[in-house]
Amino acid sequence: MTGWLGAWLLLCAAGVLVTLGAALWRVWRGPARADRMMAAQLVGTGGVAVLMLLAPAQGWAALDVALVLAILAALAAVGFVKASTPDGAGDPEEADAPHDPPLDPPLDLATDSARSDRDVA
Amino acid sequence: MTALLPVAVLLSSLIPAIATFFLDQQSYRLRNTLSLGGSVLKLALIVAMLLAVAGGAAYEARLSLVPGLYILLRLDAVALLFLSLSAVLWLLTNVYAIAYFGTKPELSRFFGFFSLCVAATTGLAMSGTLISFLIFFELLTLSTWPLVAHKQDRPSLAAARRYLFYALPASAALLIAVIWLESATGPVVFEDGADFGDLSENSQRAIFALFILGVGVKAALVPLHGWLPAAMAAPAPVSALLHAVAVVKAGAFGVIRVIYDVFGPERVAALGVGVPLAVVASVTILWGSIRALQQDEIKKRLAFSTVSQVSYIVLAAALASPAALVGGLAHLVHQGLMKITLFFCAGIYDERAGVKRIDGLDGMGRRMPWTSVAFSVGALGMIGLPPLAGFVSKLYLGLGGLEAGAPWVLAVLAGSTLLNAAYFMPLLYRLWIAPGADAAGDERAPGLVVPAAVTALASLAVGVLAASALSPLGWADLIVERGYLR
Amino acid sequence: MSALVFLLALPLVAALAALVAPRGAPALTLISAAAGVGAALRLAQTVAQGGVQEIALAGWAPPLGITVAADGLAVAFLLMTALVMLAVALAARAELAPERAGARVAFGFWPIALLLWGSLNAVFLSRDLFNLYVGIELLTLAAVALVALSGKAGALVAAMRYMIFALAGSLLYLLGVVLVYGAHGTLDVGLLADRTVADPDALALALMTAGLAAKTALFPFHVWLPPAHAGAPAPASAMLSGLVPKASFVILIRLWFEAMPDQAGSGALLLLGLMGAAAVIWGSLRALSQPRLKLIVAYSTVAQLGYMFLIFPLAGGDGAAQPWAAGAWTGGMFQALSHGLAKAAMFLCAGLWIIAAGGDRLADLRGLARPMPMTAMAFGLAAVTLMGLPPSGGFTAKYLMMTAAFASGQWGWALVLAGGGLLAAAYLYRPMAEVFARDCPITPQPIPRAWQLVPLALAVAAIMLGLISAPPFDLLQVGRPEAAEEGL
Amino acid sequence: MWLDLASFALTALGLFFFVAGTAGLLRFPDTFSRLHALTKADNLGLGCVALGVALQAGHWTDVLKLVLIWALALLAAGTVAQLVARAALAEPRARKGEGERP
Amino acid sequence: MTGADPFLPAAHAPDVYALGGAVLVGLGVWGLLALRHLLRRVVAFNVIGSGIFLFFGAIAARGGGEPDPVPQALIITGIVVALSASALAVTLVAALAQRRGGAVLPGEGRQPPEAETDAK
Amino acid sequence: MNRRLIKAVLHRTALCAVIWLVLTRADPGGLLPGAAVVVVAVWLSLRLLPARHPLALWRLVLHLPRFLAGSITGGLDVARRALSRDMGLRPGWITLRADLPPGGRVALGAEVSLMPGTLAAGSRSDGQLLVHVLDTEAGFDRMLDREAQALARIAELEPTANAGERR
Amino acid sequence: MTGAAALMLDLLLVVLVAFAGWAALAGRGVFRAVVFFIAYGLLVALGWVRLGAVNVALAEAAIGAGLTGVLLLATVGRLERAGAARDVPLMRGAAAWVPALAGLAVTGALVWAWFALPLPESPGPQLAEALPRSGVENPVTAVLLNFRSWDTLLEAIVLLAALLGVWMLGRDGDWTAPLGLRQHVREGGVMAGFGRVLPPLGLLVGVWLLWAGADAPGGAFQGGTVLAAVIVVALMAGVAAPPGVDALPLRVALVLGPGVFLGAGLVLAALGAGFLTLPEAQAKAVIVAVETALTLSIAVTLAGLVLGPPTAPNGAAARTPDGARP
Repeated sequence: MTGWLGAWLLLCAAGVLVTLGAALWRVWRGPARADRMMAAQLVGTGGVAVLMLLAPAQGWAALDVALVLAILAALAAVGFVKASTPDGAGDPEEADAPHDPPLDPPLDLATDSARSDRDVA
Repeated sequence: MTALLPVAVLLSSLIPAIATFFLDQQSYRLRNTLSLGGSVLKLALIVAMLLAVAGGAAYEARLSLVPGLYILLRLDAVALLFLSLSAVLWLLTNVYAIAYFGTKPELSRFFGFFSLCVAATTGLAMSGTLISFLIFFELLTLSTWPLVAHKQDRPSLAAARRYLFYALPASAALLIAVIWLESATGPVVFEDGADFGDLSENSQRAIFALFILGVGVKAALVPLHGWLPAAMAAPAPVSALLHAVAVVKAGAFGVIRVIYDVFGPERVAALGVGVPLAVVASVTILWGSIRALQQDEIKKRLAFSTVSQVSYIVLAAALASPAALVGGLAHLVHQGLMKITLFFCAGIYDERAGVKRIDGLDGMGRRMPWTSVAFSVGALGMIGLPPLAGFVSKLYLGLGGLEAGAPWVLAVLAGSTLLNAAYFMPLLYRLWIAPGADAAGDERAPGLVVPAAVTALASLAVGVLAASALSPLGWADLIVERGYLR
Repeated sequence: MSALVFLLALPLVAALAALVAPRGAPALTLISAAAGVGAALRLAQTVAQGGVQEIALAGWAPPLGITVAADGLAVAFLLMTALVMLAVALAARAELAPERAGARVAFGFWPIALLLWGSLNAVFLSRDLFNLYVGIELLTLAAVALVALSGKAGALVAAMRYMIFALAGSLLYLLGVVLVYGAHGTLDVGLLADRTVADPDALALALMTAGLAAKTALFPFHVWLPPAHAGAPAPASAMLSGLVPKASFVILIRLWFEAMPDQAGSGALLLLGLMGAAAVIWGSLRALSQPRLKLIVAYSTVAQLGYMFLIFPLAGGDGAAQPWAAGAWTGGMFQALSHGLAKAAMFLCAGLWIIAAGGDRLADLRGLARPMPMTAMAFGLAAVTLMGLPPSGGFTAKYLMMTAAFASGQWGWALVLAGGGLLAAAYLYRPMAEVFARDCPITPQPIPRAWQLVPLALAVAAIMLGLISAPPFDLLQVGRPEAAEEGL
Repeated sequence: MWLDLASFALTALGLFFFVAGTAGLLRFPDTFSRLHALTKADNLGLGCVALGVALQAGHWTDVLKLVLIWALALLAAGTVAQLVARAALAEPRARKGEGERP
Repeated sequence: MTGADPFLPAAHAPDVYALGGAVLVGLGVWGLLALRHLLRRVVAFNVIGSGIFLFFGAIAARGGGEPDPVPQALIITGIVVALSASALAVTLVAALAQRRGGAVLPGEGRQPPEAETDAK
Repeated sequence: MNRRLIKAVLHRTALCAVIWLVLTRADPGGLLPGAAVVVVAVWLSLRLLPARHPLALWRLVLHLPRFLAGSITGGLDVARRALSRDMGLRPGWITLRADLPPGGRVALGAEVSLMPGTLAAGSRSDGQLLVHVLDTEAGFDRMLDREAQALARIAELEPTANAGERR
Repeated sequence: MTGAAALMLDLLLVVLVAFAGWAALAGRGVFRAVVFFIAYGLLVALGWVRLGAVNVALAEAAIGAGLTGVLLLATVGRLERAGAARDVPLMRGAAAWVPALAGLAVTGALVWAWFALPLPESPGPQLAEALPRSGVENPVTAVLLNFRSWDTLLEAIVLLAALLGVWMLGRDGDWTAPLGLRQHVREGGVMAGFGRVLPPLGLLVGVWLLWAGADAPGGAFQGGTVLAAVIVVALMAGVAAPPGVDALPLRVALVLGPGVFLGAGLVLAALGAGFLTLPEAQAKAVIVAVETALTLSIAVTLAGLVLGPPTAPNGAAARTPDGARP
């Protein structure tokens, strides 16, 4: 590997970091919880990418960290989905959506205010 | 052996105390045996020691705590005097108390603390160092409190609270005084007195004031006396204990120790703190008498009388003249004997005739002659009728006043005597002369009457036989000659 | 195996066993506590004769490894802790039996209590600042669990508040540890004593001290303590109040007197002393106005802990070389030890009274001295210690500290000590007066004598600490830093 | 050298996809559309990066490790997208198609 | 280069991360004092903790060469300890909320009431 | 032991072994523990995903390029839309009938989510896959059907296989 | 040029970390705070890699980015069901300055300290000299399981204490119930599918981390955390039912690690080597045995911490607060 590539990989990692910054902005903005959660997911994917980019320049052990991040990537999202069901132990797929798209609000799902995360007026 | 005996004296009341706590309420006999056995044993031990000391033996026991802090039990003549007094009176009070309470509840607690109280007094008497004195002094405070509260009715509890309210700050003052002093001088051993080193005079005065504050509450010096009359809510044996055996005596004894064994009379004089103390004592003497005059309850009147009488001892100590001190030391015993007689009798009137107030005494002399005679002996002694005990004390005190160049003491004594007469004579009048009411009353309680008779006799004897070397006066004389005012 | 290692491992092994076999836990705890007392006595003997016992754990000397050392201070606290644990084990057998306390508490109390004991032993013995951090974290978590044990909303609030303070304290301490490592490359107390002083040392010490003060509930960080200690079941309260604050206090001693005595400026020492004095006064005043016995006793802990901090101005910094320092320092330790015993006794008394009378409002306690004289006696004796009256351990503590206060010319602290004793008498008088009242409006649940003996034994031990104070005094001198000539 | 150039190109492409995905995340008007952006572009970007880095790997297992990581990321992404989308159905704010500040 | 090789941090990294750690600790302290919702306080604890760890990590990486392993080990221990504490703390918060209906300590401000519709 | 099970065991063992080797950099010292953990992992995977449905591994391999291509176009599609001024979004929902075993439906959902313009949101109780599309008029439904069939082939699905639902 | 790029990267990362940390604290809404904290954990893990502390990065990735997230999100859910998820407004007015000033002061002090810290003699040489005798090549593992094993033992016990504490927060009536909420999923759904695919992979990775720890980054805590995450996912996906507190296997699994650790230490002490002192010849074997047991216990304990106390299946009780609202 030549020197310029090392620098490029670092730059590239910095670039990915910039996109992660944008993702953080989405976490801030929301508005839906799903938006925030998915943006955090992006931070995870981006993190894996950054670690990959660091690997050639700095040591392949970074891949190990990337691997751990990858295998646990879905963990938080699963937790989120669980927690957002009415009893905190369910699965959104258990609640059936109506048949015809576009879908109207599914009937037996929680109401607006219960999920509101704009907590303070 | 020399270390063992003082410890044995201490344990002779400490062990019954602790054992009694664990006794069942119902085991009267065992409890009484323990209590009486302890007091008899103690008296025997003390007599043995007296004889040995007279033969020149010295007793000393030491328990080391942390460095600089040890308990030293040592027998000097003053200690023996106080010790003997309290041992004799304890025995009598024990007999009296057993008869007084009969089979009332909560007696394990009472006799436990009672013995503990005596143990503390014993330790206090034998304390050879300031810190030992402090420790037993505090122990005395603690063990007295449950006794004052014994009846657990509202006045008793209030009295007990009041007692602590006075006693604990006094303890704190004493503690500060002791530690302040010892941090500058090292441990103070009574026999040697303290070496004040470079402690400034004002510090010394402050320490002296703190000491007097500390022991003055127990000695019921005005204005620290408020707890004592209130404590009359307690049963008669407790009153006897407070006024004669232990507490106020401990205070007076403490004043003597502070003046003669810690500071030394010369230093007290040099610091100029003796006269103010004497003045306070005089005020107490008069004020106590005046207040006694105003009381309608027998025990209240007796209590204020104690306030007044104990200050004789304080006054004697403060004057720092040999004769006064002889009188003071003798009064320590005299007052104890007389006052305990009076309280025993007051208790009998209450217990056997239901009489608490002075106006209930009308005609009682005929119905309860033994008691009334004893009471009269005590009262007359208090007034200072020659040749009774009180007269001897006052005589020496007056001489001491002259000796110390404080003739005003005579005026105080005269005033006090008049007042004494003023508050005791009406009682005697009612007992013997006033037409009797129909109040019931009998003396079929030898456990109560005999102790009263004995103490009355004793107080008679110490006055009449004052010239004897074995009398308290002779003893006091010996103490002063031998040890104090070197 | 040395008694030292035995004391480190015993509670932890017992805790694990108690977790696997909950049915045997009470007996196991009892046996372990008894064995712990024995081992502590043995260790005390060894230390008294042979001096400080030091072991490099895992066979690696610092800075690589961790050292544990039994000096007099450690052994004294180990022994006190084992005694309290023994009493707690006895008391809890009765009070936290499943049919009385429920399956949850009956299961959880034992391993948690044992872990708490294990963490205390670890803290008392450890010479490594980070190891001490792990130790007090273990302590904190176990203590929080004990506070929350009853499961009532109030207890949970108290546990939460405690946890916030404790965690904040841990983090501050940890930050200080990090700085120490950064400046010196070692965390060993012994090596730090010989370090070359660095600029951030003062900051590190300040951070660690602030953190530990929060954990020790030093005024003004004390607000968490009373509800936390008052809300737990009595055996738990006994440990929380009697033992837990001592751990962080011991670390403070290690820091200020052993690792970094050079950083102890007079201003800082004065500040610590003032906070201690404020704790004495404020804690006592608050105790005076509490409606419930356990709250009174808990506020009393705030006050009593305050005394211990007076040793910083009395024996710290330059003063450590003075002749009075030995007395002051040892006095502080006596205070900690006798408070541990007495306070545990008081909480155990309170527990028995609560069982007997169904509550601990002062009015509930009315007249309980008659049916339960031994408990009343135990409370009274414990009160004597807390008031600092002779011949108790509390008196010895006060005597030593006051002597140092006068000897060093800082008589203000003596006034605090004396005043604190009076205030203690005042606030302890209230429950005592109720207990000793004549009438007992209720028919109390009968309490077996054997149960009552437990707090009595603890209270007597607190008294004996004063009566037989020479051996503990000598023991405490073993390995004491700056061994000045013995007191006055 | 060619390997390096290929690495450069692939990683650059990967970065491009990340940027694109992020643009979608920022610009797309509703929650579900934004979910599209994330699942697709970012994982593709990750794949490109993995490939580009793999060309530099010194050990064959590192190459496979990169593939494994990518595969795991895909598994996670596929699962998470479905789960979150489904959960979002229950969330009115997402269903309303609420976009940027109204 | 093999994967087992520990790699060396850049020369500037300790400074950068130490300052970052300092900022995080400050932020966390602010949060701990300013925030009232208990769960957010737990978050603040964690921010302080990781700030301290970063600072420590920077200390380990000072002086060039391989980072000092001792702080790394201590940090791992610290992270696990912090996780334990956090787990207990959040469970406590949840238990408290269940029993009292709020996640704020009494006397420290009030949570705004939930909307009416929440009353299921 | 039927053939299907043996096949599954072999497949999974191979996969796990490769993963282990990759993770350990084929360190010989890791072979022994590796063998043990692979056995446990395979056992676990058989417990969790019993080999009820045969998997045609070669078809899966053949499917891979298609999937990759779809994934790349998916990425490009998003990139195009995200970076163009007019994003051309007509978002909406469609449902997709898929005669797949539940595991297959999940896999289809995951795959669909990586394909251009479609995002699955799980299935309904009637077995229909719920799919969000970026453009309701772009004919995604036909593409999805093709994918579903491809997956069905991989699963070697007989028409009646739907009856074999797991518990 | 590489240096400049690296500096840029590091600065950017630190800014992002700080932003995420700030947002997790300052942003309104509990949920938002939690999500920011998850992102924060991910970014911090990157920071550890940049600092050359891969061992720490692994731990942070597994804990900070993985388990903590689930834990906090689950807590948000619980709070919502208890009606306690509403955020509390920050204080306003003059008092609001106190926390800000305190924070600034701390930061300032630390910045000062950073530049004032001397560079002490590092224990590096001593460590390098001791490392060959430690039984492992990864110096971090050597510190954790040999040089400072007492720390590590206590730490394993800290986890246990936390779990006991968590259990004590359950309700009395729920004591015999299984740990945590009773999970239910759509059979054959996405979540169930994921929960069935992940565990074998997670097992491989977890065990690999444990195995690798001896010579390369990794170790018992990292491996145990990954395994814990796997257990949590499997339970959440309804693949297996959580046990109750009284399940003996559970309790044995919990104490196995600390038990083996302590036992090894005591046996060594009994053999005369000294408490926890590993003889050079047996060091590796003992470390591997201890680490293996620890990994299992850590996995189970961490999973237990995330699951929470025993909770009775009937969710209704959990949903309504039983106490009076303040």
